[in-house]
Amino acid sequence: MNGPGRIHGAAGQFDSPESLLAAARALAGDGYTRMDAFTPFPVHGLDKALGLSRSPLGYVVFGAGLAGAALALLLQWWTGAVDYPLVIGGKPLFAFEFSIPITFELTVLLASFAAVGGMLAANGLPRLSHPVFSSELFRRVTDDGFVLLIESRDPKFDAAACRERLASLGAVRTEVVEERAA
Amino acid sequence: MSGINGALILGKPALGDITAAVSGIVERKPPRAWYVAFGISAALTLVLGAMLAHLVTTGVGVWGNNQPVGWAWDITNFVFWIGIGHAGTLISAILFLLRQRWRTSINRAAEAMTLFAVMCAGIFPLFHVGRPWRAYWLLPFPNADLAMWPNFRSPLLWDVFAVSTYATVSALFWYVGLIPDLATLRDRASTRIRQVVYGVLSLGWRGSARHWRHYEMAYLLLAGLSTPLVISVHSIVSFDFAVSVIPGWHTTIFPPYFVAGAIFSGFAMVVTLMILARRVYRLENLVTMKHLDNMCKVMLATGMIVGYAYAVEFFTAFFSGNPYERFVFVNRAVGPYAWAVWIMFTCNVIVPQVFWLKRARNCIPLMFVVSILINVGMWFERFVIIVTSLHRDYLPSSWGYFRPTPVDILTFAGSIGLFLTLFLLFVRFLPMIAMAEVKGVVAGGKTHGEAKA
Amino acid sequence: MKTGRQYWRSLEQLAGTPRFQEWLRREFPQGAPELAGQGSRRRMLRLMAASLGLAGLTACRRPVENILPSSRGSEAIVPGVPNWYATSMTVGGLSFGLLVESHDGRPTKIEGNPRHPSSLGATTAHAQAAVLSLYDPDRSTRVLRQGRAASWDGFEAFAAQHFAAARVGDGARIRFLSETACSPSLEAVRRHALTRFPGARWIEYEPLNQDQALAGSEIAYGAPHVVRFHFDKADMVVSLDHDFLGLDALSLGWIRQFSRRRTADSPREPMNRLYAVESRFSMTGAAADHRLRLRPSEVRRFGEDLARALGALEGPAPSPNRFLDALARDLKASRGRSLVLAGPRQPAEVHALAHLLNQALGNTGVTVTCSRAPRDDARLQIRSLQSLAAELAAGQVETLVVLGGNPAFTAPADMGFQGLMRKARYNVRLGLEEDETSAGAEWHLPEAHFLESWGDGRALDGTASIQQPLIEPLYGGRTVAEVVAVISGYKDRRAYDIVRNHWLAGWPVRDAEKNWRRALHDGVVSGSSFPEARPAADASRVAAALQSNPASPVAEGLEIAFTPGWATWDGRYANNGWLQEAPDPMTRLTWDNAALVSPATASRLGLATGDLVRLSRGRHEVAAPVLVQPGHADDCVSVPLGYGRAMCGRVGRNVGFNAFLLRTTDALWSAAGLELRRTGRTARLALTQNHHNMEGRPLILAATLEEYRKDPKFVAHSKPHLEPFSLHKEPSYDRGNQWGMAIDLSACVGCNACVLACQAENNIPIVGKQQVLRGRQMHWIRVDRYYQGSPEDPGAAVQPVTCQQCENAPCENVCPVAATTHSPEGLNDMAYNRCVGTRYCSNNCPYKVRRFNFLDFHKGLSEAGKMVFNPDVTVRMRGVMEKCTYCVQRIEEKKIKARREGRRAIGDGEIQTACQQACPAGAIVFGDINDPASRVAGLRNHNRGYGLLEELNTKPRTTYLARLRNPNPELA
Amino acid sequence: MAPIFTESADRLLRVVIAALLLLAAGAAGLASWIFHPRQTEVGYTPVQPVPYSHKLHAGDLGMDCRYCHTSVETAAMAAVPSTETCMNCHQRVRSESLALAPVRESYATGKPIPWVRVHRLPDFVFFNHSAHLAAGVSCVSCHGRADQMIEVKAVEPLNMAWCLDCHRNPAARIRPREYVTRLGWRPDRDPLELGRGLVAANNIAPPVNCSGCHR
Repeated sequence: MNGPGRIHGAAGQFDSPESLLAAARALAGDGYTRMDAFTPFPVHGLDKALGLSRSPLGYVVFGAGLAGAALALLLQWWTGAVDYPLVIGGKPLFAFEFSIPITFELTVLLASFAAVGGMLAANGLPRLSHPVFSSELFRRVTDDGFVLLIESRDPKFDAAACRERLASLGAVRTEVVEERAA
Repeated sequence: MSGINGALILGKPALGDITAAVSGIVERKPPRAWYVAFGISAALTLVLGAMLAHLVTTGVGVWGNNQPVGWAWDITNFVFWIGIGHAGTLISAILFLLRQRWRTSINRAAEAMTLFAVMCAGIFPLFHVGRPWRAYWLLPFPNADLAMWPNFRSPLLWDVFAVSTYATVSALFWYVGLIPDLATLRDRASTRIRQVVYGVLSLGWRGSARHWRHYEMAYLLLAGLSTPLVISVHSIVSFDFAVSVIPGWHTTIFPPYFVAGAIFSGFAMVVTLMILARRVYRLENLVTMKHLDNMCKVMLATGMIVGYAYAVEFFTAFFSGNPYERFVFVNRAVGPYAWAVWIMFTCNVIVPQVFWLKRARNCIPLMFVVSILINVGMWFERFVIIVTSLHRDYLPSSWGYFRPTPVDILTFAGSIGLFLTLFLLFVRFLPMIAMAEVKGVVAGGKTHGEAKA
Repeated sequence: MKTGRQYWRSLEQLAGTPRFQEWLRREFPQGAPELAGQGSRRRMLRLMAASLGLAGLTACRRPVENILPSSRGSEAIVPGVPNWYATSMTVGGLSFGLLVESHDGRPTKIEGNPRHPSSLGATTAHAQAAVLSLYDPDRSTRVLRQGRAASWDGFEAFAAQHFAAARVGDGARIRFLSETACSPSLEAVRRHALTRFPGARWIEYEPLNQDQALAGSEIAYGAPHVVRFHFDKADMVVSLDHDFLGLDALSLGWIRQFSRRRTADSPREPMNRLYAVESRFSMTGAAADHRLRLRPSEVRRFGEDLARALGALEGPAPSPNRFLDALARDLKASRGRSLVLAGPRQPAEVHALAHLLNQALGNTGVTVTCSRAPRDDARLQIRSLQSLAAELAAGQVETLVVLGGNPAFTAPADMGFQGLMRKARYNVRLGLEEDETSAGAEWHLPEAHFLESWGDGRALDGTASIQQPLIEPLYGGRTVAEVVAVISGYKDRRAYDIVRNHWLAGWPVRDAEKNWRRALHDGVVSGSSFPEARPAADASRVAAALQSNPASPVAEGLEIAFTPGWATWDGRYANNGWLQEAPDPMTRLTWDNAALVSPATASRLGLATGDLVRLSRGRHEVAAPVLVQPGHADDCVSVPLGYGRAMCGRVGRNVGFNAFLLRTTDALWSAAGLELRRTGRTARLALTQNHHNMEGRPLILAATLEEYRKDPKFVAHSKPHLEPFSLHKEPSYDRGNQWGMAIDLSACVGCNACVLACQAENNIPIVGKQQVLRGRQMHWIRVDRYYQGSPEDPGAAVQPVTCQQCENAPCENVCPVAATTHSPEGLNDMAYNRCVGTRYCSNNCPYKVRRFNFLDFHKGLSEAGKMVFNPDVTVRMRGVMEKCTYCVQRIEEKKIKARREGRRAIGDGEIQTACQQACPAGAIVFGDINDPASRVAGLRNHNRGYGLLEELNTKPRTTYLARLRNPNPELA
Repeated sequence: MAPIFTESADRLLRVVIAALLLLAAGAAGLASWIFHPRQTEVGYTPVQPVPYSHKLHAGDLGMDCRYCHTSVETAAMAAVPSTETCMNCHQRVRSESLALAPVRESYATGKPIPWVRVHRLPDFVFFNHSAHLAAGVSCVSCHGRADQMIEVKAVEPLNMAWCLDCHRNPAARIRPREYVTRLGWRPDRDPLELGRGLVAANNIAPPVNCSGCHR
């Protein structure tokens, strides 16, 4: 992340989603803007508290779906009616009726690829190494830990102050997360 | 809500307990039962391999198929497995959209089951063809040598697209669901190898709020996409028959009727497996009577839809005044295959009626037996539709009778072996219950269901 | 790559590497094969060098392939272009004219010779299958002396000293035993031999012969006569146990003429009416307007009654009988336009009665004519065989020369002929197979197949035709004439010289050569038919005969009736897979014969189809499976002969049961006193049709002549009228040639010739009994047979069904790889090389005419086995679908020919499908439905025309003409 | 505490993923290219038992193709000449030549000369020379300038797509019938327009349906 700074941020662990949420709101009130929360399952209201907008994935997927449909229709029309027209069972070379199933399937297929691909891309995954992985606190995130992180990028950031503030908001443990030199 | 909650997860476990309970299964050495089961199913899988090798080197003639019965056990098994493959995605997607929280304890296993069932299903259309080494001609790839394309009018080609799409999307859906739990396993991993494997598989999931935001949207969209998909797949499978001209096949009610049947058999299979799993792995707290009770209700409902479909089929056949149609159904009821028809009817329509009784829905052994009977019945449903329609169609001169060969039987048994083998490997190495989701339910925190779509 | 190689290889049977052994193991249960002699193969190779080389190979990797053009070019053989030769085939002392197609020196397809009176361009199923017998690797391939390999030279040396006058004197202890001969050139050799050995005797024996007919004519006319029928002139036909449309047909002209009179299309030829009196339900019975089920022994009484009713015979008028009276009135009403025939299995007296009746009805000279039997010494063959047996038993025969046939198998069981033969010190045997008769013979000599040797023969009416070979003897066989020539020191030794010189001698020198050429080219010797005789039947003599040999009282218990084997005839075709797999037209049974009983008899004896029973007469007995045959006479068991060959090739060995074991001198055709015991065991019979009821579906439309007259459009009226609705505009087929076929169900007699013709033309494999039992027979055209009415006395109707070439073909829509598509000429194309084998097309075919290669049915044929293939048709591999293509190879060939000649139009009838060409009834017509002048277009729009299952809107290109029947209103 | 992966692991992961994708695509493309008849068929030049030069005979000496390939106009197969045909001339011409020894031997013994097949079609394909010549398709269209080949060499892939090219628009390859064996022949005007004329005049409609070539 931000190159020279050896500190990634200050983190505090809470023991319930509720306390985490409360802390997040409080810190937002303090004017912290660069925060992130880490939870075992999605916690209601965090996005708002952390000032995150709604995911734009929907539009991507819709576009991909349209593309799939178009591709399917094009494929069936071109191969059947243009490239090698063959009379089959007295049916037309191309007809919408018998094109529906495959059109639908390809629509879904491409849309699904877009949904998953888009999600990974938006999250910058796969990313195996990350500063938080070197922090003890985070070990519990995928179990039952609820962690709030104030990133060092935050203009108001001050490691010591942040730790105290987090503790005061009920963090059971706090810690400064180091950037690790590659 | 809380009432359901109470019923859905017993003993108010702490989040940590859930993690421990589920991850434990993967981390601890499996019980003896697992090894026994795995040994048997693996052996059956080898039988499948042998049978297919024999088939490819000798020809479809090793099966009992003939004229007029060009399709028999091969396609019966295909439809049977595809049908089973419907419960998973249904539970994950449709129940998800309907905000049925009780899905969370069973959806993971159900999705896995879907995947493996579809794999088994895929084997049959691939190997039932006379020249499997030419099966790739069904794919529309630019062929500079022959300049030929597949025929998009053929329902069989629609099948190729439907089944492959279904397999792909289910796999994606399943995997996306797995990511957070894989991260859990990664973080609990004690050995380096586990750390690396689960680490790579979880793609570096951090559980950050930013992740969850896109993640949930993606999951919601997948659910939205899978719902019509799951319906389309069995509709298209039913087109294989409905689009033909053969009396007994050419029937307009097939798509809904097939979908209902698929859900029916799929749930039966989930019940069979979950009953075993919760017993072996002591998951009574996570997979509770409430879950089983709900699934019994679903089976009862779908079973009655299927029964209704049978009735309507008979009625339309009679009412249509089409002598060929009429004959087919009379022939089913009293013809040479009547025994199969009555097995089907008993298992699919009569047996599930016991679930009207609360006692029956609470009696696990009974549930287990019924769920298996239902799958027997559903296999026979497909057999009846395919074989009884074919063996006596338009010209009496060409009527015939189908008898399976040992190869037929062993191939089917083998496919069951493959299915179980894959499922056992799944419970051995992957979290069989969606921890993140269950935690969401326990903590009463926001579950996917409440994401504003 | 492995599978890939397989793929190519099995498509290239014509030139692929031989995998004979495997093929045998699969095709023949017995295994342990022996290949055709290397030498013979080399001989063939010279002839077929070009074809073998040019047949071409294909593979993923390129193997080096050689093209071997014959060193000496030949004007006659252009590689890849078939030649046609006229020849003839002799069965049971009658010859049928043939035209044979030869590809690069390989005879591949047999057609009838239009110039020949007995074939009129058509063929029997047996003739079609003859090419397969030619290449049969199980044919006798070597000379044997006492079972050890020897040579022709060895035999000639032996003959020279053994038959030396010094040794045998006048040959008093020499006996010749041959099949019924009709060959003029052989007759010459025979006469020479008998002058050379005045003391010797020459016996002719044929298990299925015309003795009774000859004897009957002798009774009626005082001398043996050959009878000719003229169905074209007969309005009223009465068959006394004569299956003249089936296995008893001595001339295909009979079927052609009879069928022409069934269509009621031409006012000049009103529809005829057929009364059939018979025990077994024959194809004639199926075609009959009225059928009377009688046990063989009851037929004579019926004949006598009829004769009395018509006043042809003195005696009390018979007690009133609805059938008889109606028939008698009918016959009276059509004097001179009726015809009464007696079957070859009826005693001489019945034949005599028939002659008498025909004379009384004024038919003689009109619908039935006579000519003197070729030889006056024509005696009952059985008598001469008996005397031979006696001589053998008495040890009076030193040398027995058995020329063709298989007497050890076919002679009456009570003779124990096989044992008697051993009583002759020297047994010389010439035969096509190493069979029962060869066993223990001093000499076994391989006989030449008629397609590989010179000869000649006479048709029923005496018309002679030359039999010219199409290929050198594959296994070094020789003809009867050649062997007798060696034995008797005839002037010519080679069959060619024997035949040629015989005929040249008979012609004035200056046009001898011309006549010979013409005879070879035409396939018939002009003006060689017998002169017509006009003898008068003598009622008194007939009466006397009836007196002296009174009919045996109708006996209690079961009666047995022997019939020719559908596939095997008298056993000679037992090793022919095509015939064995072609279903019996009536029973639909393949790879077996069965004891036929009526439903009533079956239920009385507690029998069901497939039950294994023990049939016995006196000390003769045999185990046989039962087949319940609706319409069969009660208390009577019909057993087909010619099956159950123990010493036979791998195809026919022990197929079915040997009914000859029950056939005794006193009961050659039928007898009372049959014992039938159940064994409690059952046998699996490979029937190709298991359901015989049309289920009230409009498949075979039929009407009586009256109804047709009343309502000529009865077809249109009986069919549901529907307006087919289509979502889209259907393609129009109004330009160019549009192929179509019409099949007249009134004309078709269900003889199965089309099935065999198609098999020969289109390289259709044999699948074997086990596969037929599984329902995997491969015939592209089949003849469906349905019963109507009571199981006891049903009517039967037949319907040839092949690909209907639907314009809206259901099969095409469902093929995922577009392996079956539609041609602009309306053909339902099938690209075998594109097919992946989903079988979906077959499932979706309402006519179930598609055939799937469930296994590699062509696996590894021998060189010889491959030679029968038609190089113009792909040999399909395992895993692909196949079906009738309207013989598209013939269509394309003619189209290309027309193009070459700068023509555009193809004449009507220029293209003939294989089934059409073979059909004796002329029931199948193929052509361009787009040409309003074409026959097929006419028949398509004929009043009786309709499409099978057309209510499905498949728009079939094959249409049928409804069946007409002409019952007597009195009996209706 | 130590994390499981370092950033290098991420880099590795990306490389691996990219490599796999490339490999899959590459393999497919390569295979379809290698096994295309353009590679497997074209250029095949087997060594013949007799060093017969089409260049010499058909080119320099200007012999007509049909002198040896007699049946090409009348039959499906363009017959490979019998030894007799060779000897018609070579009994006198070059009767001592060493190269011709096999021919003389074949003529003497009657054993055929084992020519090696150059142009080969799968035997489910029924190609008819006479039909093509009748339509005005020149030998050159499939066999190339044989009259310039010392050793005969396959110049066209002869695969279905290639056949269809011509069957779909014949005009490009049609010429007056009298010139079909004149391999070097060039029309005096635009060949395409000439072809169109001939196609119309002789209404040439090559089949593109299955049974046109597969029976």
